[in-house]
Parts: sequence; structure tokens; C-alpha cells
Amino acid sequence: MGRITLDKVRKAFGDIEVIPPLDLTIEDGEFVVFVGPSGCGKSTLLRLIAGLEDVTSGQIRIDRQDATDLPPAKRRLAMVFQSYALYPHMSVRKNIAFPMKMAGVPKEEQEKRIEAAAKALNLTDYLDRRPGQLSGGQRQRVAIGRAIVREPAAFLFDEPLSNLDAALRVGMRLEISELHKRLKTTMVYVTHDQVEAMTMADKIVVLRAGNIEQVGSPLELYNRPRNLFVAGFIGSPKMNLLSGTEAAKHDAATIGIRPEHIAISTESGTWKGVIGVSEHLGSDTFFHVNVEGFDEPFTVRASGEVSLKYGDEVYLTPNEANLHRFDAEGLRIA
Amino acid sequence: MGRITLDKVRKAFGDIEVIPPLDLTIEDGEFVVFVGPSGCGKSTLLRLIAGLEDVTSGQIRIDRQDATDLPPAKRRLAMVFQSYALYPHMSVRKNIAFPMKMAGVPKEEQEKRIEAAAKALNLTDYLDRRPGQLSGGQRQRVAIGRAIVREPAAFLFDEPLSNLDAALRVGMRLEISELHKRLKTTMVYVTHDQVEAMTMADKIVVLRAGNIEQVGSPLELYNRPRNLFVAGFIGSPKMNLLSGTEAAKHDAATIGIRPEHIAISTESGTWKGVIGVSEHLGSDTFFHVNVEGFDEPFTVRASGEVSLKYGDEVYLTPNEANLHRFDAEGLRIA
Amino acid sequence: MARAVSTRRKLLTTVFAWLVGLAIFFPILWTILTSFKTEAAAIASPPVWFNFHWTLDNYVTVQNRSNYFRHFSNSVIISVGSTLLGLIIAIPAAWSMAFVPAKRTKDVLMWMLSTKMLPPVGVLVPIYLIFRDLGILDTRIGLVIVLTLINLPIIVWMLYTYFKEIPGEILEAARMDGASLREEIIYVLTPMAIPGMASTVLLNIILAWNEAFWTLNLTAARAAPLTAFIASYSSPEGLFYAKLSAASTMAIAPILIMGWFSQKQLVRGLTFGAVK
Amino acid sequence: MATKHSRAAARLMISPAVILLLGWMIIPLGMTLYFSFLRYNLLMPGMEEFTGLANYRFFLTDPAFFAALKNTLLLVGGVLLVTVVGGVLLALMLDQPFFGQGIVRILVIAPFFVMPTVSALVWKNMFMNPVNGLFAHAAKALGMQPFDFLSAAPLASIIGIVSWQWLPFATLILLTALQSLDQEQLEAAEMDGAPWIKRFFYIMLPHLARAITVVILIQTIFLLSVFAEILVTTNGGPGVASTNLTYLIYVQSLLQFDVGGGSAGGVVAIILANIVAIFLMRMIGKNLDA
Amino acid sequence: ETITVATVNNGDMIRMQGLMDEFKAEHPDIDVEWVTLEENVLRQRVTQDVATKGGQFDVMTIGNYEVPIWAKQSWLVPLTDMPEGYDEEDLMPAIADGLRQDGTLYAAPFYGESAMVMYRTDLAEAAGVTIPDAPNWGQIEEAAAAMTDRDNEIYGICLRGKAGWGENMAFISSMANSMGARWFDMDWHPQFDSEAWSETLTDYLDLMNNYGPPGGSGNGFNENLALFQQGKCGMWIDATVAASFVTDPEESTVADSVGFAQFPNKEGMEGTGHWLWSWNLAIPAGTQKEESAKAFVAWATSKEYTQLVAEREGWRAAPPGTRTSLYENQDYLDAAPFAEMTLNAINGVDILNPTVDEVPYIGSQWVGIPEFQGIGTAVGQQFSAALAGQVSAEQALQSAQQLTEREMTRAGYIQ
Ligand SMILES: Nc1ncnc2c1ncn2[C@@H]1O[C@H](COP(=O)(O)OP(=O)(O)OP(=O)(O)O)[C@@H](O)[C@H]1O
Ligand SMILES: Nc1ncnc2c1ncn2[C@@H]1O[C@H](COP(=O)(O)OP(=O)(O)OP(=O)(O)O)[C@@H](O)[C@H]1O
Ligand SMILES: [Mg+2]
Ligand SMILES: [Mg+2]
Repeated sequence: MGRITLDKVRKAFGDIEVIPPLDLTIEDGEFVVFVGPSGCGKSTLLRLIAGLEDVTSGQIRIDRQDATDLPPAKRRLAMVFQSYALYPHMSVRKNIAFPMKMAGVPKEEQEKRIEAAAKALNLTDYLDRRPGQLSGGQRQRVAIGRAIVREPAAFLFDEPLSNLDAALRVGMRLEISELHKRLKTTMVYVTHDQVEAMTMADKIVVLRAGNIEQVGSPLELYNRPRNLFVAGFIGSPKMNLLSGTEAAKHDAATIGIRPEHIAISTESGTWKGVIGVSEHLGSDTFFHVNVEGFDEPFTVRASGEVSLKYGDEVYLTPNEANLHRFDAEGLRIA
Repeated sequence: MGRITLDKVRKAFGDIEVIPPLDLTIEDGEFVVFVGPSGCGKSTLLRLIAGLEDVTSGQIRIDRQDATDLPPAKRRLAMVFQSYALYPHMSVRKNIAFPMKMAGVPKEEQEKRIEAAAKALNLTDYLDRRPGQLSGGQRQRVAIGRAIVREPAAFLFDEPLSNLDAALRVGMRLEISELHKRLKTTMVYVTHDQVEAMTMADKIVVLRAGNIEQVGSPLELYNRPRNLFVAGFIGSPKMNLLSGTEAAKHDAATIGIRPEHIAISTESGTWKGVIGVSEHLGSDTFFHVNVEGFDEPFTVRASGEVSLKYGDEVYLTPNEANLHRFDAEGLRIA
Repeated sequence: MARAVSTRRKLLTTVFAWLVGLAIFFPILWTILTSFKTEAAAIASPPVWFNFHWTLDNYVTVQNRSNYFRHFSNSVIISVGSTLLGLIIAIPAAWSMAFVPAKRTKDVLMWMLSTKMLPPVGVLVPIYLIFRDLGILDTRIGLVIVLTLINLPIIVWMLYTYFKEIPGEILEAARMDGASLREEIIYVLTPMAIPGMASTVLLNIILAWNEAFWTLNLTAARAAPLTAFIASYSSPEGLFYAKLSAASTMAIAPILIMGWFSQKQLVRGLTFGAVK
Repeated sequence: MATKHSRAAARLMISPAVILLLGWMIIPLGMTLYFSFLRYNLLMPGMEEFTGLANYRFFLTDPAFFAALKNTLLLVGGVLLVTVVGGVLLALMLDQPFFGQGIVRILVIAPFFVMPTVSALVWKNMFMNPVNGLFAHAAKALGMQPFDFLSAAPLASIIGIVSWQWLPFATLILLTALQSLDQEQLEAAEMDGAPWIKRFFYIMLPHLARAITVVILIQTIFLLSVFAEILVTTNGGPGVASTNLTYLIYVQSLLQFDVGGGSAGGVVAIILANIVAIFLMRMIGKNLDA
Repeated sequence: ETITVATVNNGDMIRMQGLMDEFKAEHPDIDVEWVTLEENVLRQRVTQDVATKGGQFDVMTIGNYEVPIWAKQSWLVPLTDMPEGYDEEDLMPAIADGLRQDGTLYAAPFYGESAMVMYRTDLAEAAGVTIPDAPNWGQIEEAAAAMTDRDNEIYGICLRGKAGWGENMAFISSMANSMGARWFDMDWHPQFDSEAWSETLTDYLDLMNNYGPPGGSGNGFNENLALFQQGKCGMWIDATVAASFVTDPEESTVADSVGFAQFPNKEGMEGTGHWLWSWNLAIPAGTQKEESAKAFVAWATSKEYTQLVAEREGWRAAPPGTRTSLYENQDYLDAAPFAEMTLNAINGVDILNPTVDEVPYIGSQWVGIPEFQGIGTAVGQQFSAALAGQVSAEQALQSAQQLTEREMTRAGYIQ
């Protein structure tokens, strides 16, 4: 009841092609996350699906039915905007009721669904407040509430958490994940936050300049990035990338190794280096190690207890099993 | 040349006491970070030091000299605001020159110092741009530039990175740390970002409702939180806290154990539980494990490769050495 | 909403909008057209649109009758002068209200506005007597003072709304940088508020330019601005449509031209804090 | 921000404005109040004497007084209605994409620059005149009897003229307000299934509330003292059909040179204006802080 | 020395402004600044200034209504010691007498006027009516009826309807005088409840409603002048000065077919004019520049000025109605077909006895008391409302009666 298919969908603003023809299928009940650098077309893609933008060419199908020319209101999709776009002059109750009112749902039915949504989202005490009197997290729940009462075919989220502070984000992330588990409705989610993408998605779509670079589960992307772009984009801190002789040793144009896949030791190892800045997070420590022969320092993760400091000499050993190899075009060598 | 002492400083807005009498000494050359939940008075404290607010009672001394009634301009402190507060109508050069102009520094001297600051901050190419034409990171450097040309007794930063996106933040964090290493000027830094506090501070001051909960080095706070509040506040994800019989076993009212200090196994361990939501970050996986007898799920960190999933039965074993014990008042038991 | 608007719809909107725009503008257009007609053509029935004998006679007549340029320069001096004087008084006041708000700030603002509700006819005689005793009847300085006082509340309010949009942090930064209050206002606040000030200035010039009660009653020959100029055309003898049109065109043209060239500025600024 | 220094400075800096306006209010007001208790006619100097409330009694029992009061309210209310409704419609129109937006916007704004006297003269003579006015020509061309606007519907005609002058003002404020509406809100409403008309009533109009309040406040201030338009077009007539309070006071104090009576009228008008002001401020206070 | 002259925006005054270089030639040390205003605004401005001693004007243009009132207050400089050759004797007595107080002249007449009928000879002929030199109201109505042709926008009669003591009330008061009505009885009681007034107003309304142009309640002197010049009026009864405009071929489309007749009377009643107005130049008492002002006033109202205008613009444009000599000048009589009619009309007025019954005031189409401006305008509003159809004639008269009584009581005339 929420399968979305994009068939050669192309979008241009004037002469500028923002999305070159693109195919994508989102299965019913799936949680799909779009990631990519700023300006790569994530929002545009979402708005195309929502019907807030016209496609320049191509076809959008929702549940096998052609929706390309349907107005947004007819697509049975609910969208949660980055700014939530709550109606500031209406109470929470009225905000949630609005789509039902537009659809002509009878009053009692409205009440029932509002109660249910409010309970599910922990909003019961705030139903009579205005959005201006709510915290960021509460607002977001209202936005979701407004979406779920419609029982949409799919939810579309456009960076819904980017306005929240870190602590709230973690909480909301879990809530949305749980909501998805419970409702089993298709969700399409745009974010530029690594952690959100990795933790929430069933399937991540990595976009660059309107092109799909890779589609896959989070671990697939982490473990087997299809190209250098994805390798560099997924994972934080970034994968260390080496080219030149070191890469040639592995028959590749470039090799990559993530900070967490390098062992650090004071005694011996593959590369010898000197510790630069180190960042102690308590749980972990990130060392930035300057290795002779490489321009960029290596980032290495060690446990929080390791007691090395600025200027210490250390040896680094990559875990060969986790080494990524890329060819001259930047494509993964299997 | 930058020792700041707060002596029974108290601040009330009208009837509301925001900062109850508080003592604090910031040593010359120290990098002190204020953390605490939103609204706890971090900014207020900083503004009191800056002289942008009057203290209600108490005394502020800068380098032993009473500064309580000095206007901000006279305190020889430089402040970097959250929004940077650059003068949008002036070029970068003029922005940086402004404090010197106000102080009547001769033109040639101004030029010299601007050149020096621009070089140090990598701004030489941008001196004739307006702030509006700069990226977030460049703006922040201008703000710092404006501060350093004055050679202040101390820098005050009020959440200077919170407007930047994640990637930029990491970079700026490193730059400020390096600046501090180089200038050795006292810095007072407000943030609500865990990672910033942990990685930058010589000394962290944890505030709650205007009270100082603990002062100490980052690892001190991480390893030996003085009370439950600090224990819960420092570290991400949060420390798991248990009370009741389990805590009694350890002669404490509450015990705490961080997610990274719990071993997870499918075979045996102290507690048996079922995996709920799991968050795969690639590098790590956070499992939320529901253990019988506890209301809240346990958060446990495991490596990125562990392949457990929703509903799996697992055993958890805390690392006894990293167990934190608290008494009924919430204070740490040594 | 960036969905393509169909060209057909856009064309329809265009036609409709232009019709409405022209309808609203029509009285002015017609006045300007009429000012180039002969008196006979001006009242021709049915009206003639463009195919008449264009003449500048009316302008010549009007200029011969009254010294347009003196009225014009009086208008300029009075409206610009009162606006500048108003700004000088209003900037500090607006600064206080915007950056050091007190409990009574809103009340003070509203009180200021309420002084504009004094019906001028009711206080003309007292003011006239005061002006007579001060010896500033029929002087430009007298009018500058009156118009400043009349428009001050509006200037204060407008500036107040702009200042409130300026983040206080920037002023605090200036203070930390060692700027005195005066320097803070001159070097930081004022330049930042330039767009807002520009629209304040524009609006006040317009209001002062068009103010017709005080300017008419407190002047005779020397300080009389264009409102007094037009007052001598309100019902002359004989056919006067064309001459009236010429005089009207001359009276409103300067401000109309100024308004047109600065309309972007004006549009942006004229919000009185109505737009959050 | 609020340190002792800055509060002291603030008090100092606001005082010139406050003192000037206080003077501007109190001195003429004081004199007006004083005159209002005098029998004082400019044409009969030397006969001033204290008459107590006689001037007030005379002004308030003037048969024209209530008509003027009613006309004042009708005029203010009528113009507000036309300009707010018209302004909203125009703002909606100008907010649409079409060719030549800038020019049309200029055309719509233009009446705001026209002096009240000029606009009254132009409307009266060149448009509303039943013989030579354009409306009369138009009516004749359509085979209808020309309508004599200024004598058959004087107040409505004046409302029309004044509305024409103030429409641009309302349009401008409402247009900027409309443009500040978060597009996402409209899109959200669209996704929620609201058709255009409902988006207008449920989203746009409430968003405009604040701007409308401002329009009402500012315009009321100016409309209460509409004078030139009446003087030029109808002289308050026929009868007292288009006499508003300001004009009535004008008749009293400047046509009869009865300073005492005019002052009493002025005081009454000030009291009434302040009642309106208090009423407005209640409304505004709520809306402006929201 | 610069003197400031406040003046009304009518044609004669504007013409004078064009002749200032001549004045300058004679008086090189005097500069003249003009303040030209519409009549009502002018009156308000100068009255206010003179009463408060504002001192903004050195010469004021005022009507013969104001002169006695102001002279009594000593607000005006007596015009004694006029320059040699001014020839005060030459001023027409009917006009000049109204400007004297105890035999001293307080203002110099610039032009004077009475009222008369102007009609279109061509239309009258076409309609087959003749208008006698001294018509009565009945004949006027007949002629109006005959000439009216609404389809071609020809209206039989154009009369003032715009409210104001100097607008519709000027005409209606004159008409009332000619019908035997008066403003006040000898105890200052208003007379609007009299039969004569009722008759006056009814007749006036009938004329205007049946044969007048649309929008009559908004028409004053200027509007009617425009209508007449455009050829839309059969008859126009108004001030005699209008004659020179309607016969001006440059402005008037009907210049060569205008006839003149005396102001009408009620059938069987006598009297040639009930209207007397002059615009005069006066010097307010407070001025510092009395000498220069006097020089200017003398120049502007002198015979030489008349001559000057005649030379420049032709005799027809000479300011009428002030000097007997003008009416003895054959050039003028030739150029101005209306001259004789004007002279008779002016000389026929006796402002001490404007109507049949005795009155306590001096005046003709106005009443010479300070309160009249206000009262006249308020009454004018009522009559204009009646003309606009908002109230009936009876209601208008009743309101007029009440409001006049109210004002007169307040002013202390009625005890
Ligand atoms: N209405 C428009 N007209 C022209 N170009 C547009 C328009 N909307 C978006 N674009 C362009 O399309 C590209 C994609 O924009 P989009 O908003 O989809 O990016 P995004 O991936 O959502 O970025 P972000 O992470 O910053 O939100 C950008 O280059 C943008 O400049
Ligand atoms: N001008 C003021 N008047 C009244 N209360 C104030 C004022 N400024 C701040 N407060 C209150 O003082 C408390 C501390 O505010 P402060 O801004 O210092 O918090 P903070 O720790 O900086 O919070 P955040 O992390 O959200 O910036 C808050 O409860 C706030 O509401
Ligand atoms: Mg986006
Ligand atoms: Mg803060």
C-alpha cells in the first residue's frame, strides 16, 4: 500500500538539470533514506514524489498507479517538513485535525483519531497549546501527528531533525524508528546526518548531483562502498584514503581504510608516525597521526583508555580484511 | 595575564535567581569549558564575566583587579558570539580593525596586526570581502581575528560552533584548539556539545540551574563523575543507571555503567536480555537491550561487525572496574 | 511553489493585473494627459485620449502665475529637513526602545502614536499664536519643526521595528570591542539599519511633502511649499481642467518620480513591524 | 544588554523625543483646554470671558454633532473596509507570477504619492463631475444617466477617494506580509488536501492578521483627521452628509472664528480619538506581541 | 522693501500679477510677494492673521462684507493721504460708501459687482422666448422651460447650488431680497419661517430641479461659468463680472450670443439689484510697511491701472464696477456690451435697505455681522441638501430657522 516507483524521472529548473533521468523503486513498508552533499537534489527528489514540483519528464507511480500528474493532495502522501510547517495560529488539536477537516472526516471520527495520535506521540497534555508554546521535539511530534491521522500511503520527511539540538535528535530518531516499526508505512527520509541515515534506514540512497551513486542497506554501504565518493561520504570520521605506491602494493589506484580498522601500537606496525592532535571523547580517542610519506595525517580510533600524547611515536597497522580498493575511475575493485 | 575570579557572584533577573552565589577561578592560560543543560545559566555567566550584564551581588576580578563595575570595553576581554556578530557592512579588514580603531591604535600598527592575524587564520585572501560573502568557517575565523588583534586578557566564546554543520564543526574545533596551544591566552568556552567539551577543555565546569556541579578535566569527569547529574550528562550515549537490588549488591543506591563498558555475548553473562532497537553506525553498533527486571533498556556498545538483530537473546557483562557507585543523595561513593 | 505555472494562466494573470494596475493608476495618467491638452480638449465630450494637439501652454501659464520653483524648493527643504531632524531625534529613542526594552516601552510607543490623533484644526489657533510669538510664522524652520513633531511618532516606530531586527549581539560585540555608545550607534547601528532608514526617510518625505494643513496655515509667501501652490488652483475662474492638471502634475511629479525610483526600498521598508 | 550603564543611557536618549512630543501635546492641548472655557471669538477681540461649560454644551447640542460623529466612524470604517479587503486582493494578485510585475506594482503604489488636495481636486472635477467628469461621459456612452456622486452619495464618494489614496499603503504592507509567509506552510496545507480557497482562509488570512492590524492602526490615525478631501469636494455637505468631526471643528473654529467653541470641539475630538486609540491599542497590543 | 499681498485666485487678480513689472517701474524700491489662495482659504487665512495680529500680510484682499466689521475693530489702516491724483471722488458711491467708516475710506475697491441675468440669445430665439430687460421670476421660469433640452445637454438655467455664504447663499439671499424676504426682523429673529422665504426656496428648487444641470448642488460660480462657456446653460443669473468672461471669445464658445437683463424681481415688485460685492485691497493695522502698502493699493485701484489693463489686454478686461469714469469712457462702453447693465445694477443697490421690509443690518446678499459667515454657510448647507434632494424645502427652512436662532442666541443678539 505504499510502493513508490520513479521511472526515468528527470527534473530541470529552466536550463539547469538538477535530476538527470533516474530510476528508483521504494518498496511498500520500506524506510528509505536519501543522503548526499548539500545541493545534490535530495529535497527536489522528495518534492517530486510529493507532487510539490512537476517532473520535467518521466513517470512517478504510487502503488502501480500513475501519479505523475496528480496534485499533491491526491497522492495520499504525508510530508513532514524541515521547519515542520505547523500552522502557527492553530492549536495543536486544530493542526492535527486540519487534514481531516479538509477531507471532510466527521467530527467524532476526528476526535477519536486525534486522541489516538496524541496518545501515541505523547502529546495529550499539549493539545490546546499553540505551536509557538512547544519545544522543538514537541513540534516535530505534532507534525508527525498531523501526518499519521491521514493514514497516508507513505511518509516523506525532509530533514525533520536538523533544527533540533543533539540530545533531542537522538530521542526523536528513536521515536521515528519505532513509529515505523509499529505502523509499517513506507517512509522516505532525507537527511545529511550520517548517524540518522545509518541507524534508521532499511535502505540508503546516496545521491550526488542528482545521480544515484549507490543504493543499499547501511552496512552494505559501510562495508562495500561502490566507489570513492560513497566510501568518503559514509562513515565518520572519514575513511583514510591513500594513493600512490602504497595503493599500488594492493593493485589499486586508491586504497581506503577506516579509522576504526587501524590498530595503534607503540612498538611495531606497518607505518610509523607521530601523534598530532588527539581528541579524547572518554569512550574513544581519535588520534591524528602524521605518517612520513603521506600528506594528510591518518585518523585512528583507539579506546578511551589509551594514554598516548602529542608527539609520541607510534606504529599503525591496517586490518587487511577491511581494506577497500578502488580503481583509477574510483570504482571499487571487488 | 588572564586570571578570572568570580567571588560569590549572584545574578537575578527581577525575582528569578538565575545564578545563585557562585565561586570560580579560571587560571591564566587555561581553556575552560562551561557545559550544562539548556537554560542553566552558561550564557549568563559568560555575559557577567564580559560585563554585558550587571552582577546582582558579588565580585568579579580580572588579574586580581576588581572589574565588577567596569564597562565591557574596559575589561580587556574579547568575546566571540554564537552568531559571530560580525559587522555586516564592513569588510573583513575593517571588522578586524574595528577594536583597534576604537582603541586609537595607529594606522600602521593596525595594518601590521591585521596582516599577522589574517596570516595566522588563513584569511589573507578574504580581507576585502564582506562577511556575507564568506563561509561559516571563514566567518568564525574573522570573529576570532577581531578578537586576537586586541591581545585580550582572555577570550570568551559563547557556543561559537553551534551554527555550523557537522563537518565544519570538526575542523573549527581543531583550529580553536590549536590557536589556544599557540597563544596560550585564557579561554572560556560555552557549549552544549559533548564532543567539543571533551576534546577542547583543560577544565570543564558542569552547571545545573546556575550551580556548579563539578569542575575538572574531561577525563576526570568521564571517569569519576561527582554525582548522578554529571554522570548522566557526560558521555554519549548516556551512562546506564540502575537502582534497586542490583545497586544494593554493590552497596550503593544507584550504580552506573557506560555503554562502552558492557560486554555483550550470546552465550553467558551477568544479565540476560533481548535486543530491542539496534543502531548500526558501521564503526559501532548500539544495542538497546531490554533486560528483565529493569524498566529502561540497557544501551550497549559493540563493534560494527557484531551481527545481532531485533529479538535476539543476549547476555550482558559490565566491566566491574568501570562501575560507578552513587549514594542515596546521588553523590559518588569513592 | 515552484510548480510550473502554465503559460496560459500566467498570460491571463498578466492581462488582469495590468488592467487592475492601470485602473488604479488611471486618475494620475488622465491628469498628466489632460495637462497637455487645451482647455477645450480637456472637457471634450466624448473625451479624447491621445489624438489631441499636445501643448505645453498650461505649464507656461502656471509657471507665469506662480513661482513654481520657489514652492518646489520650499517643499524639498521642508520635507527633507523635517525628516532629517526627525531622524536625529528618533534614532536614539528607537535605540533605547529596541535594545533596552522596559516594561513601559510598548506603552510609550503607543502614547507617541496617540499624539498623532490630535485633530490639527482643533489646535491651530494656539499653535498660530505660539508661532507668532516665536516669530516663526511663514518660515521654513517653523514648518520643519511642526512636521518633525507630527511625523516623529511614525519615524520612531519604523526605526524601532528595524532596530529590533538587528541582533543585539552585534551591538554587544561593538561594546566588547571598546566602542562607546556614540560610536556604537554611529559606526555599527546606523550603517546596519541603512535600508530601514532609507525607507523611513522616504515615507516621511512623502508624508511631509503631502501635508497640507499646517503647511498652508502657517505660511504666507516665503515658506509656502507646493501644497500652497496647489491651493491657489482649487477653483479658479473659467475653464481650468487643463491648468489644474498641469499644476497638479507639477505638484506631484517630484514625489512621484522619487517614489518610483525608490519603490523597491519603500516596499521592503513599509512594514511597521507587520512582518515578522 | 541591560546593564546600569545602558539603562541610564537609554533614558537619556529617549528623552528628547518624549519631551518634544510631550510639549507638542501639552502646550497646545493646555491652551485649547483653556480656550474651551472661554467665550472667545477672533472677530470680537476684547470680549473674552469665562463661560464654563457653555462651549461644550453648545458643541455637543449642535444637531450636526451626532451626524459628524456617525460620518467620522463611517468614513474611517468604510475606508478601512475597502482598503483592507482591496489590499488583500491586490496583494494576492501582485504575489502571482506575471509579466511586468514591477511596473504594475509601481502603478498600484502611485496614488500614495499624490497630495490629498490634488487627488480630491482631480476626482471631483475630472471624474465625478456630473457634466464634464469622465464617469459622466462613460455613463452617457453607455446610455445611462450620469450619476451625481458628490451630491447624491457624498460620503460614499469621499470614502472612495480616500480609499484610492490609502489602498497602496495597505497593499504594500499586506504584500510584504504575504511574501513572508513560509512557503512550506502552504505546501503542507496543500499536502493536507486544502484547495486554494481554504488555504487562503485557513493559512494566509490568519498569517496576515498582524499586518492587517498594523494597517488598521496607522490608517485610523490618519483617517480620523481627514479634512482636505472634504473641504475640496463637498464642503461637508450637502447638509451635513459628509461632515466629519474634524470638519465640524473647522467650521466652528475657522469659519466662524469661534475659538472657544472650536477648542471645545477639539477637546471632544481628542477624547473621542483617545477612546478609539485605547480600543485600538487593546487590539494591537494583543496582535503585535503574538 | 518687500510687501506681501494676499489675494484671491480670480482672473483680475491674476492679471494684476502679470503687470507687476509696471508697478516695479514706478516703485523700484518695492518688491511684491503674492499669496494667491482660493476664496474660502484666503478668507480664513487673512481673518486669522489680522485677528491674531500675525503680521504675515501687508495688503489683504477682502470683501465689502469684512471691511466695516474690521474697520470697527481698528484692524485696518485708514486710507487717508492717498497719493496725488488718486481721485477718491471718482469711486462709485454705492461701492465706496460701504467701505467708509465715519467718512474715512478703509479699503480701496479693486472691482465691484452686482448680479444680473446672462442668457443665450440664440437659444432664446430658437425657443421663441424673449427676455425683457427687467424680467420677473415667472418670465424667467418660462424662458428656462422653453430653452431646456436635456438630450442635448442644454439646461435652461444655471444657478449656484454649492453650499457657502459666498456661494449659494449669495444668490439665494438676493433672490429672497427680490421676493420680499429678509434674514432678520428688527429684533434679530431669523425669518426662515416666513411665507416669503418659503416661496423663495420653493421657486429656487423648482427652477434648479426642473431646468438646472445635474449636480447642481455642487455648482458654484466657477462651475456655472464653465458650463455657460461650454454652451450648456440657457440662462445664468450671477455676478456681473461673469459678463466679461462669457463674452471673451478666447474662452467662451458662446461669446457672441450672450444677452443681459436685470436681476429678476417678484412680479409687481420694484428694485434693480439686491447684490453688491466688491473685492477690495486693505492694509492691516499691524503692518510695518504701511507706506509701501499704501503705494501699492493706490496703484492697483487707480484709474491709471485701469488704463494699463486696457492697453495691455483690451478694454473688456478692465476691472469693472469701481470707478464712475470707466463708465463714461466710450472705448469701454463699446468694448463691453454689459457695461450699462452693470452700472445700473450696482447703482441700484442700497445696502441699507436690501429688501422691502426694514432690516437691522446692512448688507445685500450678505448680512453685515461677524457671525454671518458661519450662519450663512450652515444655512447654505441646508439649502444645498434640499437641492440634492436629501431634505424637503420645509425641513431645510426649519433647520435653517433653528440653527440661526441658536447661533444668534449664543452670540447675544437674541436675548
Ligand atoms: N526553484 C529552483 N530553481 C532553480 N534551481 C533550484 C530550485 N530549487 C532547487 N534548485 C537547485 O537544485 C539543486 C538541488 O536542490 P535541493 O534543494 O534538492 O538540494 P538538497 O539536496 O535538498 O540540498 P540541502 O541538503 O542543502 O537541502 C540545487 O543546486 C539548487 O540550487
Ligand atoms: N533577560 C532575561 N530576563 C529574564 N530571564 C532571563 C534573561 N536572560 C536569561 N534569562 C533566564 O536565565 C536562565 C539562564 O539563561 P542562559 O541564557 O544563561 O542559559 P544557557 O545556559 O545559556 O542556555 P542555552 O544553552 O539554551 O543557551 C534561563 O532560565 C533564562 O530563561
Ligand atoms: Mg534540502
Ligand atoms: Mg546560551
